[in-house]
Amino acid sequence: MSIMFHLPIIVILIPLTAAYLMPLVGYKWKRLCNSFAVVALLLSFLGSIALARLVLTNGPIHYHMAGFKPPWGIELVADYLGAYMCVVISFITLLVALYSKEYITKEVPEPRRPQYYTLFLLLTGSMMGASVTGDLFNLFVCFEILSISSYALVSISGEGKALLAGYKYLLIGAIASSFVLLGIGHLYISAGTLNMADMFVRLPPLYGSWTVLAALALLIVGFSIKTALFPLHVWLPDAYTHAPCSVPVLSTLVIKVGAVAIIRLLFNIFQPSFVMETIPMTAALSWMAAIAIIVASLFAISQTDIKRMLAYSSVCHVAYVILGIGIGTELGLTGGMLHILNHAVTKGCLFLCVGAIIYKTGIRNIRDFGGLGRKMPATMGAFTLAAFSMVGIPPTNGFISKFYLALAAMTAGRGELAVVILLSSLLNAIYFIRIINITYFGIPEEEAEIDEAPLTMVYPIMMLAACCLILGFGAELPLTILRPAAQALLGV
Amino acid sequence: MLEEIPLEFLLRHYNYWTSVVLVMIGLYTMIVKKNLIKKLMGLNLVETATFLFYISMGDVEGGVAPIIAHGEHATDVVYINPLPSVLILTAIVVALSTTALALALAIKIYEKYGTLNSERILELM
Amino acid sequence: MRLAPLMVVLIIGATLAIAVAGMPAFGSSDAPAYTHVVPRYLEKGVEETGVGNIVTAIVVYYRGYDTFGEVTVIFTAGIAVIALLGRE
Amino acid sequence: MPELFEDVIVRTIARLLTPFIQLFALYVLMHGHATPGGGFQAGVIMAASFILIAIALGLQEAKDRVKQKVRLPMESFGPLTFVVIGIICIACGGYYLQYTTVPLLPSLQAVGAILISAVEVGIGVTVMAMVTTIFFSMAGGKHA
Amino acid sequence: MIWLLNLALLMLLVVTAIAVVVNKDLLAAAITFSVYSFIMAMLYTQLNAPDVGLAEAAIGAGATTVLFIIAISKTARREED
Repeated sequence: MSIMFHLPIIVILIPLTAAYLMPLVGYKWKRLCNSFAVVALLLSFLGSIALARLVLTNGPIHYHMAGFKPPWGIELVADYLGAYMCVVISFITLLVALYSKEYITKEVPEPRRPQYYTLFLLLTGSMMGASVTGDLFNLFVCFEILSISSYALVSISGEGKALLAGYKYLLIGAIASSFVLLGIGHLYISAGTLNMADMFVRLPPLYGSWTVLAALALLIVGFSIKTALFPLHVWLPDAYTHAPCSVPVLSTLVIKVGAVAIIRLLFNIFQPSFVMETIPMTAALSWMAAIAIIVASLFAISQTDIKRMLAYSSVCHVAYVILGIGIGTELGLTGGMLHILNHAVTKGCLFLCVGAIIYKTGIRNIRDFGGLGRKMPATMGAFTLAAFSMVGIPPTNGFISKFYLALAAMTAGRGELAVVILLSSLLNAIYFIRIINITYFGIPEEEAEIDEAPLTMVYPIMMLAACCLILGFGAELPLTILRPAAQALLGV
Repeated sequence: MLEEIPLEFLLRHYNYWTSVVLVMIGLYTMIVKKNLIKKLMGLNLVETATFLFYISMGDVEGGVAPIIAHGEHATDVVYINPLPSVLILTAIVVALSTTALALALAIKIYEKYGTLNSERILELM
Repeated sequence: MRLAPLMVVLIIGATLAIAVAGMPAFGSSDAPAYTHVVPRYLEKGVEETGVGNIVTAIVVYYRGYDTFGEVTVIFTAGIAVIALLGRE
Repeated sequence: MPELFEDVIVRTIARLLTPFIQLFALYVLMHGHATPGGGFQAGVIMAASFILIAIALGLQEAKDRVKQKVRLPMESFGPLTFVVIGIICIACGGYYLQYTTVPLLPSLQAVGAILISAVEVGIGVTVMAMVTTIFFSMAGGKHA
Repeated sequence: MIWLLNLALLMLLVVTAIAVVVNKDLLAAAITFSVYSFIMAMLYTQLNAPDVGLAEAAIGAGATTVLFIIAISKTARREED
């Protein structure tokens, strides 16, 4: 077996091993923490790209942990979706790690920085682990690691509100975990296995059973809480508002991993025909998502705190991913999964810009943004570009995924969903154009000396802004892996 | 479908019923109680109820614990299902970890606000 | 307002109760949970792992990766507590 | 908080009991192959012995027995054991954590048994260090 | 007759759970929670899962309770209304 064959586990192990070593590194050489994390994530990113290339040429890799065949041992399945998620996760986290070097000097007290990076790396590793696992219980374990590290990261600044937001997130997240655990138990008692592929085969005769239906309900509710789907999103706004700005960027990835878990549940554990035709689960999800998109957009408009506004915008945009799943056609799934990448890049760029603004000025209220466009040209330029992408203005990447979703809704005969997408774009435009208007044409109340953020912060922001354009013009790049991913999920 | 279930069948599931009752008690505590530590106790009730559900599912009538001495697999002995035990060992650690983190947060919150009553804290904010 | 939490709890309780109705009887030895994956652990476990306690055998060998995750969970929790409260 | 008891009986019993608890923890660790138990339970029992010392004899006494310098590498020890053993298994041509592929002794079973014990010890050490650290962090006076 | 013991333990479990919930004194609730965990551990052992029983006794009745008590001693003991 060549080393390439072991890539699925190696990609996960690199950030995790770095996390285990981080407390020791932090004890001896505090200054090296950041470089250490960046190097680990860079290696992991390169590994993920190699993995994605391998999967594209050779098809999905089934890695049998400890050498036991699937129903008995744990299996890692690096399929198209898993490899894609690994690339997305490692790319965004790499940039956030670079950005953190300067940024956390203001947000996180000195002695806690090694812990910050440790939790950061644990979060990265477990998100990748959750994306490529083929075992239901292992998915739960990965979800626990990522949940616990995100609870801690949300409240790491140690301020009162951050602590409360973290506590709220913890209680709600732990309930979600309990539901997931109960759901897994119900599936296990019915099917007698924990392996997803095995369940896929063994569940169909049991579809009439109340136990299986209850398990589906419990798992959907549990993962929806983790994904912050609209009525269950209550933890998200507080967590995003009070956490340091680098954490929401990671958290947008966390909720995407929740969406991936829903995809796995609906298409890899249950048969697509069951969730679409026998019980209208996908239809219900698409309606939930449609409501979420509209309501979250309205909430976002009414916010004055920029971080809280972006948080509601995240609730809105993760619902797009769910909408793609809910449409349930090949095109819809492709659009939904493409939006995972596009939203991660765009929202990452926005949050990092806001972080730079707060780092330099401490301003959080949108009304005080006047004149920032001239003082921080690079940051605000990137912000504007990302905002255009959020709204879905063409050549940016946001347009591509919205276009795909709208097209999927039309071809699936669900024109009303296309209307929802269009309407939400208009609502998005309202609140983003307002900010852009203030930043470029507003007049500051007092002339403060503000200059551009440090280079280690501007560089990741520019990278992400560039990605908004690159992914807009070169949407074929992610689509090469997403088209087979959607086909594999639907079993075409 | 439901009405065909005989009473005896319901009685045979008493472990599961208890776990359902415990989940309900725990959830109710989490929603209704204002004290943050009490909420956490409710969470622990829910979690242990889940564990009870798993372990009940693993039991087999007349079975013994799956410990096979010196590699001799006795043919007349029925062993219980070891897999739920394994899963629950992991889940217990998860529960402990969540509780530890939550209590650390609670201590910090008390230092900041001087109370653990969630409504009082919202007033103070 | 007092009614809302009760309703939530009752809905979830009802879901779980309905689920119980579809389950194999408590303690039955022909449930799928006992007949599909587990027999191999019980029959070949000692031979394949050299460990007499099948639970330990599964914990460290068949599902060793889960245990790796479990150790990572407690590691995460410890680091998180240190991050919040500081080292001692 | 923990220095509540200045009572001589409590102190003496705690002193007497501690070695036995630790012995029991080692028994649970080493006999996990044949009896109920394993690294995880052993780690918690071991941590319990230090918690007992902290409660009966004072926090400082317990901290002196397991110093922070010792605990720090112990915390990372368990997961790193998994990583190192897993990578050794990969290097020997097996899958991750496939213990029986390591060609150390003539009998692969024996190697498997040794590596399984090593992993159990790793789990126990980390759980012990982490539970103790969590306890010390929470019990230790003013928080920054 | 073993099912009778089982049933008795389950009843006791529900009673202690309710006692944990209604007790306004958090310290007492934490101790009751320890009792609850201990009954749970007995139940696991009785259901032929001694490994989990040992773990639950060490963690639920031991570690979790100690952490609860530490946290309560650092914060308020009584639950305010």
